[in-house]
Amino acid sequence: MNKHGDREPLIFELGKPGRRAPSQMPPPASSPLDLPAHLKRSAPPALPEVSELQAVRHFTRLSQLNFSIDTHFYPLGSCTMKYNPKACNSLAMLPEFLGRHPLAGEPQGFMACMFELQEMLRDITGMQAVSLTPMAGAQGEFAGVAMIRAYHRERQDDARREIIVPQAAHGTNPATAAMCGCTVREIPCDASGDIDLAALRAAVGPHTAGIMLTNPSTLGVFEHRIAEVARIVHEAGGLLYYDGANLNAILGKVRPGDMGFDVIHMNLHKTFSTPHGGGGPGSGAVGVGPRLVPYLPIPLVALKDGRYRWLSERDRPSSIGRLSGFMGNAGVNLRAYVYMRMLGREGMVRVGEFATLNANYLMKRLVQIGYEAAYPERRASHEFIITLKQEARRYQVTAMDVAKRLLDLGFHAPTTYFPLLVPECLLIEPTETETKEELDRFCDAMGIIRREMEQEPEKLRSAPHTMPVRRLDDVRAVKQPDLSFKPAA
Amino acid sequence: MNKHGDREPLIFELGKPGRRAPSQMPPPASSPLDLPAHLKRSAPPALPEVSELQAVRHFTRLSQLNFSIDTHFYPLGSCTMKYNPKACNSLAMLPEFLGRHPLAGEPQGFMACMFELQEMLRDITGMQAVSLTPMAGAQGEFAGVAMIRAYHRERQDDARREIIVPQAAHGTNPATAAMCGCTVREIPCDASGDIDLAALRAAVGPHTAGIMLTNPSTLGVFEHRIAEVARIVHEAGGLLYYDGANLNAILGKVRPGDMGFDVIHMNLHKTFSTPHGGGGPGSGAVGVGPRLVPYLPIPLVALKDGRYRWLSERDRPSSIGRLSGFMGNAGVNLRAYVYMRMLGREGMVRVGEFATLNANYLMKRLVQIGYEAAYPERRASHEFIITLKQEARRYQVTAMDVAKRLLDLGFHAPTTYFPLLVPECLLIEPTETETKEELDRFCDAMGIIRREMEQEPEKLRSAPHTMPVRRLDDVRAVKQPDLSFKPAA
Amino acid sequence: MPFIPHTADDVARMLEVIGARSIDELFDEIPADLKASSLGAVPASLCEMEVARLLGDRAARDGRLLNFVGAGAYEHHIPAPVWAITTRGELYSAYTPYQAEASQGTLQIIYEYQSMMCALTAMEVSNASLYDGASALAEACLMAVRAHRAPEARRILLPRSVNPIYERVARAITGHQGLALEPLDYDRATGCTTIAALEAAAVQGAAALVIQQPNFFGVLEDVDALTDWAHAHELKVIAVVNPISLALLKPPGEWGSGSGALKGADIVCGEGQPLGVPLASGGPYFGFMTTRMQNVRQMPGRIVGRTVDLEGRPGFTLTLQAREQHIRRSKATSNICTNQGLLVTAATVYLSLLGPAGLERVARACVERTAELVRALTRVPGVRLRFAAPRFHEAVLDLDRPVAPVLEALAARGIAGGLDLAERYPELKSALLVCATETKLPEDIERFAAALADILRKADA
Amino acid sequence: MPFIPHTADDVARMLEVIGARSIDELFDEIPADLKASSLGAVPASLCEMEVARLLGDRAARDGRLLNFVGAGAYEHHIPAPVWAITTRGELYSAYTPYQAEASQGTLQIIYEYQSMMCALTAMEVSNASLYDGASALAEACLMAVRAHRAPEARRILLPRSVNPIYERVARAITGHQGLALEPLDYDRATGCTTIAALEAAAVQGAAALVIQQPNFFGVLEDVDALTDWAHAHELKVIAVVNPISLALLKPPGEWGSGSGALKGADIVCGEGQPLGVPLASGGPYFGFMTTRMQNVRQMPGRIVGRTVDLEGRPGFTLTLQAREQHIRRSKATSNICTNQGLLVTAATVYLSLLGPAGLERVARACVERTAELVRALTRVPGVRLRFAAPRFHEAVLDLDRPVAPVLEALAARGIAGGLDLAERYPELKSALLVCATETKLPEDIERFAAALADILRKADA
Ligand SMILES: Cc1ncc(COP(=O)(O)O)c(C=O)c1O
Ligand SMILES: Cc1ncc(COP(=O)(O)O)c(C=O)c1O
Repeated sequence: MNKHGDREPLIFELGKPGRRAPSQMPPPASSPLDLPAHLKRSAPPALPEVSELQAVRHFTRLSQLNFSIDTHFYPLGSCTMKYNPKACNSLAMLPEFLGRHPLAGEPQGFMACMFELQEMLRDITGMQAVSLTPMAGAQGEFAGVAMIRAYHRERQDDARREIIVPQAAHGTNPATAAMCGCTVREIPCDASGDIDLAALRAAVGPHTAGIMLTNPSTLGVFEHRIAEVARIVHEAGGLLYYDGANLNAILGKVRPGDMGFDVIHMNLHKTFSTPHGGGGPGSGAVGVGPRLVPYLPIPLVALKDGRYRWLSERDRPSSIGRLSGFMGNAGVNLRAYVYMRMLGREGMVRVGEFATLNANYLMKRLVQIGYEAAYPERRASHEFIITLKQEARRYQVTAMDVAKRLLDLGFHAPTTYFPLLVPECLLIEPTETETKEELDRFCDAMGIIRREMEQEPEKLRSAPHTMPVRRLDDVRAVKQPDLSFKPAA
Repeated sequence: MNKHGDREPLIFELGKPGRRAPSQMPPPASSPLDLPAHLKRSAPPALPEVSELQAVRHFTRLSQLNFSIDTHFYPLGSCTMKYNPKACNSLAMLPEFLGRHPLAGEPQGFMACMFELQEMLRDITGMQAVSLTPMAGAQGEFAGVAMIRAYHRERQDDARREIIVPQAAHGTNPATAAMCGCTVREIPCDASGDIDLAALRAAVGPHTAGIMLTNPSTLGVFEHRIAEVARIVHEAGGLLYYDGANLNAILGKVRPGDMGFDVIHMNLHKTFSTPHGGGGPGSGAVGVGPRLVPYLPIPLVALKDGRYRWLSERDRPSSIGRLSGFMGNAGVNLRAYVYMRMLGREGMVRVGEFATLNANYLMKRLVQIGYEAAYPERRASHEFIITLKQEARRYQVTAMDVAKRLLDLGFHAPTTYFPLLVPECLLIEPTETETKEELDRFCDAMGIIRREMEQEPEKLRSAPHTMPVRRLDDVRAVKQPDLSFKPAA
Repeated sequence: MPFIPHTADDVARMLEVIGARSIDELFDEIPADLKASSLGAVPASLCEMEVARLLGDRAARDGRLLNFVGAGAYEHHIPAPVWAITTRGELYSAYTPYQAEASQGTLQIIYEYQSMMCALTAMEVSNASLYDGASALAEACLMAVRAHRAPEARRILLPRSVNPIYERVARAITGHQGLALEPLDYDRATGCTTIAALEAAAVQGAAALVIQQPNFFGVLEDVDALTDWAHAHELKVIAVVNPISLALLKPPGEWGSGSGALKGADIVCGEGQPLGVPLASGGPYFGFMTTRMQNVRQMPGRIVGRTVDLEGRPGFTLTLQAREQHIRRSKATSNICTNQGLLVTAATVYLSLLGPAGLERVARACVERTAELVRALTRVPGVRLRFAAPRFHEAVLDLDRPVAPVLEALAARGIAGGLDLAERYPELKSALLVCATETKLPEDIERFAAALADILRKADA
Repeated sequence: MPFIPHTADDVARMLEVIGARSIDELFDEIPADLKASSLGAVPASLCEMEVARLLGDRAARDGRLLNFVGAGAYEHHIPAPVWAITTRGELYSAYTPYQAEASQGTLQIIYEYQSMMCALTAMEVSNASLYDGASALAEACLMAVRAHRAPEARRILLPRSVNPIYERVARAITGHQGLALEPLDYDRATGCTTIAALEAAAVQGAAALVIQQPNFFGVLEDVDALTDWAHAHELKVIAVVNPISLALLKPPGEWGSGSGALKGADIVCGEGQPLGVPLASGGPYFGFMTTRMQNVRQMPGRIVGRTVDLEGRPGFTLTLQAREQHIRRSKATSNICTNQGLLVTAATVYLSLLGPAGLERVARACVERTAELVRALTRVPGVRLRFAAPRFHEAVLDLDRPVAPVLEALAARGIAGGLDLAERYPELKSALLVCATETKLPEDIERFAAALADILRKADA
């Protein structure tokens, strides 16, 4: 549906046999196609057949159906939906950068950017070396855990195959451990959101490969006793993995390396503001402490005798290898580089400060309105959790209902039902690029919703009302999967 | 208002004293400003003070409030709202083109494009020479009439100061004549939309500077007896001006030069698909027959000994002079050039053919639905007129009401109340880039409106209902002019 | 068929509805002898890829110059959001907001633009744009004549320190209505227009005085004195200003010592290009114009106003259209119809991103870079500064030889070194007009100075 | 404060609400001894203008090469609308469509994308993307193992004619789960994988055979025979395909003579970059994967489905999420979360603009240009064609000397002349892999051939 009440048809439905966008067709071949018949396609693929205007209009109209940072406040927790500066995109799209084949030599200009990015990330994280190749957070995690395994293996300690993760960990943490052939042990958090140290002590042992931690945690609080956690795990022979998806919180304030972590991945598409693109691309650069340097994934950029070089298998024989066809999401890294140069040293520090200021302000205001913070006695980090368990009981409205109603009021919803251990939760991350006025408007909306809960809860349960579609039937989507358009025969 | 029911505030209202977009500020000056106090500004201008995200979000949201070719069928008569190919924009914005100062030499690559554009337009119009400098249709008209005056003046025939225009002429025609110091004589059309030849014969004389004609006329029909018109005016000593805003109709089919015209302006922003940009820029290139060549506005591009050169006052002493600071809307001309190269020779001809096919089809369908064509016995050209005079009488609904209701149904309205001589008219120009399906959808909407006229005319009179605003009070806008934001003191 | 979506089947069905056998038949009202033959000068169609290659090669051939030319078009940094927003289809491919309810985006942007231009110039109303700075001056002259009490006042006093191209354009556009543009000489020492020069001119039948600030030589005029003189002689004041400079310079609305109806300039116009519009070989740019409310009905061009809708909610619409050609036809204030809307959008985004503080930074950087440029170039033997007066971001330098060959030698080294004034000012035979904006780094200025020194030295040897 | 909108007043008021005296106080839960010192390696902030200059200079330094490298990333013309649309803020700055009702744009685009990939590959379901082609193959191997009936089947037969970088990546990603990737040699005459090579491999414990079409040498494999062999031995078939080639080549869903569950490949994957994504030094690209409905629950990555809303109107939503990490955690089909959504948008627009006819034109032009390139280069003395088999748009050439110095000499002339195979294939010591797509003009090919001839001649002299 577009805003004028018509559903936007599928691009296939707009097509017609024989219709074309001729300007997009190269000149016809001048010789017959000389390929063996049994290798050839017999019927053309059922792609849409539309004019250029139809395609442009269709996708322009579709785009308008989205909420996005450029159009709406988007406080999606753990996703750091901050402003994506336009210059990051336009400079990464300079024709010389775009036109370069990844196997065509060693472009010194581009590589200078990548090298400096490695260096800046090294500094920010307090790590010893950085690799930019992982293509998103999860692949960064994979690289990290694979390095931990390589480390233990090279020390003939390969029985260490258990990865400890806190209950509240992001799903990618346990999934990554499994992809790396590890088993996962989950440990609980205490009432204030910190790790249960007794449980941790009980969990570690000679099977412990390492622990994966997010700090500030996905509960939106800073793990006080991080030094103690590090000590426990290190003494047990395990390594510490820092899930740096939430680096926005601590940029310039604390460095994971200083906290005792051996490896970190960063989500450049969060902290360093590269686009989220409707689901990606990301970049999950990894940094490592001294123990893991040899294992970093390749390629890396080195500076030798004033020339930038790609380091490959030959240079890095212990590397866990390659995780992508070339060098990861190069263009995403370039965008992060531009962003970091614009922020500069002072700007980095301010990111953490103002992200934290916004989160604490918003938390306080929502509590004043009557919402319940999951950890009221704690500082918010860059994000915080509201739990609606009272409201759920009292008014039979869920966190999902509130989320959907927020859409009606012009706000993207916070993250819902993550972390799962907090019932009916909303994980709210305003980021540093939003104004106080915008936060106040959000509070006004949450105030309206509070009144509606009491007075007309059905309005919430049946929300949204003003979106291109009403609430969608997810159960039917699973039970009767319709995953691709099938042209009428 | 955006689509979620909030009015989008003015950018000023989003601002706050002291807020900045620091990445857009060059480094501060290192020395004090050394200017005499009486020349300096005492208080900073009241510009908005917003963050970069605020600005981006504001203008992105505002943009979504528009109808446009990229989002809607836009059959605005006499405006040729055809698809603007994206490549025209991206190629005109190549960094080398964008970065070039107009007074920095004679860039051969750019000038090659301009020269070839002159040549192509010359050929298409059947004229002898073309100047690209006029910045829109009206300025092209100015150039044309100024040349006519220069011609008469140079022949010591300066008493010829009357310009004849048909009643249905576009407003720029008489306005231009006045700007050129001419008086205007309007002549009527006959019942079939052609010029009243008797009136024309009566009008011409020794005071006649020329006649300004659009063909096909703004009534959407081709002037049958154009040869006769030319003869009458030429015999009286006047020249013929062709308003080529509607060239889309006849591209590759008839050439104004062959019809006997002495001068033509073209609206490159219509026929050659450069962007309309919410009101402009345009480009109003002029072509002239042999008599007017010496008077063309400068600069022109010439090719001499394999080098492109700007021709200036020195080369063209009889020129009517310069109409712009440099060479007109260069970037618009570049976009038109790209478009014309993509169309190519065959494509040019097809533009006229399919623009005409779409117009005649749409006219026929609307007549079938029950609407009245203003000139039912005539072929439509690239556009045609529907008159709602019956409906106005019968149902008390106006062309304006129908226009507004079309917005609700997802279509930009046709041109209304132009040409004024057809009562309650809609001037409809579908252009060649729309599909039959889109035309059919438009007919469906017009069918719905027809039913509503009969059954619930109030719905039309109070339309639109689904736009960001309801019908606006134009009278109040004039009576209590609010033309700029005044910050609260 | 580039950009034409019709299938063979569509054509057949449409012709059937129309009742025609062929598309050709639809042209049967055109006399056969007028039908065009094929278009010889139009080459065969190229696909987008081919055109992209062609244009890419041509652009590469033109290359990029280190630019020190100003003279009415100025190189400024354009923030990335400006054109990212301006080229959005909803803004790029819409037209004049005739259907206000379906054009609130464009309309609100224009209203915001008008407000910003009023703020910059300290005037009360702005139009929605004119074609460019030069033609805006022409329109301003016509407007001044219309607005002047005396119908016989058709002379415009036009100092020679005003951009000479503007003079040409104003002459071409206003001449047919019998306006006389009369040159006033500038002071040879300062490059400024003096009261003495004004006193020497005949005031009889004069409608307006044009004041350009900073003037064409980059020099600052004594705008207060000039304005007071003009008003004392019942002349309208037409200000031609660079919008970037207004972050630092007294706005035309405050020129002079008058008050009430005599406060400041009467009409302000200029070139909007510095506000986020690329140099682009000369266009599209846009002209701006502001004035006092009392003159609004004489103003050319479109104007957007804020009003309310049926439900009393605010909204925007084109207004005061009785001035315009589509209503008033031959009595209109101008023939302008299509204007430069898209560029106004760019300027509105630009000014929003810069704000008062950013614009001031840009303006100060311009002043500073130009001072550095003048220092660096006048250290080159054979180069002297021409005018001693305070300046904004341009300066006239005297070389010890003709400028044209020097500029050619600079171009061969990738430097656009300024404008040769000889053609426009016979008395300034070896004068070079240079400009440095915030875009120039110290090493750029050094590179220019070194190249110039080298060229002059080599030519001497 | 770049990108931070807070005024001093805002900060004061917010701290007051929070009840803190300073922003620093908000960090009081962080142990003091952990607080970071200043960031030495991060330079001071640059404004956008300065960064633009820096990046512009670096890009200029890298320049542009005439490109004949393929090897997994291919230069195609990208229609102008593709990135004009893809970089629209609504698509560029949205995230994973968790809130379906506020993300119908992204969701419908992905659904359309899935449909197109199914059409191209002749499969039934597609995911919403994986990271890139190489990692997609790794995921396909893991999926094949999961989907295989026998839990002990963890060996993957991986011909050496498959992109050797993919082999490296697949090894790095699947190794920890104990998958064994076993190389199969290619026929030295044709560059193809033969049934003989398959027969020589141990089938015991093998889960799947990987078939790349066209293979890394640009040569076409006998996909029917290979597929039939694999299915006959109860191996899953993983197809690695170039989506552009599918306009001409038999789609994986139709490989082999099987029917029903044995029809065609079981899993199809590959690099999506050729579909409208720029080369960009290697990324971001995207991996695609399609399969049959029966395997959907083993598929990694997000999937969009069409469903209905409360009022029964169609709408789109993420579905079958029980496969994914955020639901299933350590039991998920993959750890992937963020994918390559924006590139999928580009591909969807690309495929919409090209359509079946346009894509076929592109593919045919690739075949033709490459044939011309091979003809031109093999006319150069010292250059021979290596494999005689039918090919798509790449070819292996044997030089009469080591390739590396020749490539360097070509680069010095602005030509990226192909990939040296010596490192990856010791037996192909002086082999050069070249590629020509529709972007190459006859004069480009001539320029390459002339440069190569000249370089070889000069080295001989
Ligand atoms: C805490 C945390 N860890 C890991 C990830 C995974 O990162 P990605 O989605 O880039 O793979 C995310 C984000 O989704 C996250 O929030
Ligand atoms: C018939 C006709 N003549 C002249 C013009 C004036 O052209 P422009 O708006 O480009 O000045 C137009 C368009 O508005 C027109 O339709």
